[in-house]
Amino acid sequence: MKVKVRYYASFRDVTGKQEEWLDVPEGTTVQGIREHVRGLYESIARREQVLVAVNGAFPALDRVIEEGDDVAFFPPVSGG
Amino acid sequence: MKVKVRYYASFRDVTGKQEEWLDVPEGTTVQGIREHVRGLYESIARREQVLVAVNGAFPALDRVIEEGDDVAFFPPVSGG
Amino acid sequence: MIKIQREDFDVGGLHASLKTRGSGCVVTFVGTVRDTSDGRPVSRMSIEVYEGMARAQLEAIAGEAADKFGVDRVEVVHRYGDLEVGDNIVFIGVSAGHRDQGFEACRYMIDELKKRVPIWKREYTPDGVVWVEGDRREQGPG
Amino acid sequence: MIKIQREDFDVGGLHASLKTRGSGCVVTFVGTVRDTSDGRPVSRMSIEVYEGMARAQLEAIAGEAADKFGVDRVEVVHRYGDLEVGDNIVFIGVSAGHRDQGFEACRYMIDELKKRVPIWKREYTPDGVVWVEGDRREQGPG
Repeated sequence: MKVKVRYYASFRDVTGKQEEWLDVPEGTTVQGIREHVRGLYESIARREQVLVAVNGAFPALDRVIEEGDDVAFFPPVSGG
Repeated sequence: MKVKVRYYASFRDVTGKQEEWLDVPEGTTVQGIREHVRGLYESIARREQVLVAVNGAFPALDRVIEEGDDVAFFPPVSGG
Repeated sequence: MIKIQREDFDVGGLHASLKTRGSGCVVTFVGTVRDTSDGRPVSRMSIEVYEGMARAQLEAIAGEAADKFGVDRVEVVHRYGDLEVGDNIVFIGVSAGHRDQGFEACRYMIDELKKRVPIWKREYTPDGVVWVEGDRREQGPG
Repeated sequence: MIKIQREDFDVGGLHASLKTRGSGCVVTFVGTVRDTSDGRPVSRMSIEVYEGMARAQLEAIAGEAADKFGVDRVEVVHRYGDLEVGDNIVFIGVSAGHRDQGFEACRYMIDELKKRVPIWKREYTPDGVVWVEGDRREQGPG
């Protein structure tokens, strides 16, 4: 299954990408796709906090990713 | 000793006066002048809280009133 | 700056004057005339102030806020006279490095103002004109 | 209303739009660009936002503040793009019947914003350009 993921802030810098398509098995969870991305980028793997949003919300880590989901990876936020 | 006292808010209404001169003995304290005023006005005597300011501050009750002091009587404040 | 005045104040202008290059935030409290008070309708209000003492107390409170919370600037304006529903009554504004300081200082100032600054509200209600005293209402002579 | 925009905002206008006849107070927090950050000088800042999600999160936070504290109105504006020292970053404003509600709701909203709204600052310092991430600073590529 192909899933489009986007990277924000320093994660865009360290991946060198704004977005990319990942090929993951059906049934992959949020936790699973995070491990997948940690496996691709050493500088993300090193981070204590890697936030994953799905469709604009922070999902449970055992939520299953569906085809068409909008997945985003980013570091802790610093607005305000 | 003559001391000028002023009344604010509802105390001006119940005394019918903005200010008046009181004749009190030398050595009268803040507590003493408050008792004096309570003796003059029954509606002030009935009040739980009668605030007394001297020269723009809230003095200790045992502070001695001096000639020329600016003494004010008023109910609890309600600004803001 | 401490001001006690009859005229309305300009929130945007006060806000701008609070900022410094070292401040990370500006926190403000504005009190306004509500159309009810303790469940009774209020049509308008008048405010009396013992001006000299009010100014001295507000200056003391501003100094305490600066000492306790390390704020950068403080602006206080309190109005007196006749006010309508929706009108501004008081502006309390502080600038500070961080939001903890800003919120705590602003809250401290309005809390102290309500305890010890000699200002009194009189509300016009269907039952007559009512002095507001501390947290209680006392029926006035009309 | 929730706004995410490049342009500055008008504090006085936002303030006026928060008022209702039933409100007794308006409490606002404005975050501004400081000239230092963790003791390092900052010359300017740029702000990145994941806009769709930021809007959804801010709307959720505004709804939570209304539910928890019973506020009358809420206004939030967050800027993005390039900002100079002293510029406004964010406006959080609430109107409420009483000051407890007003202060608590305003504080809740800025605290939640800083935890969960996907917005990031990048500070320009003598050591280079630094991403601000949560409470920590991470050295960026330049």
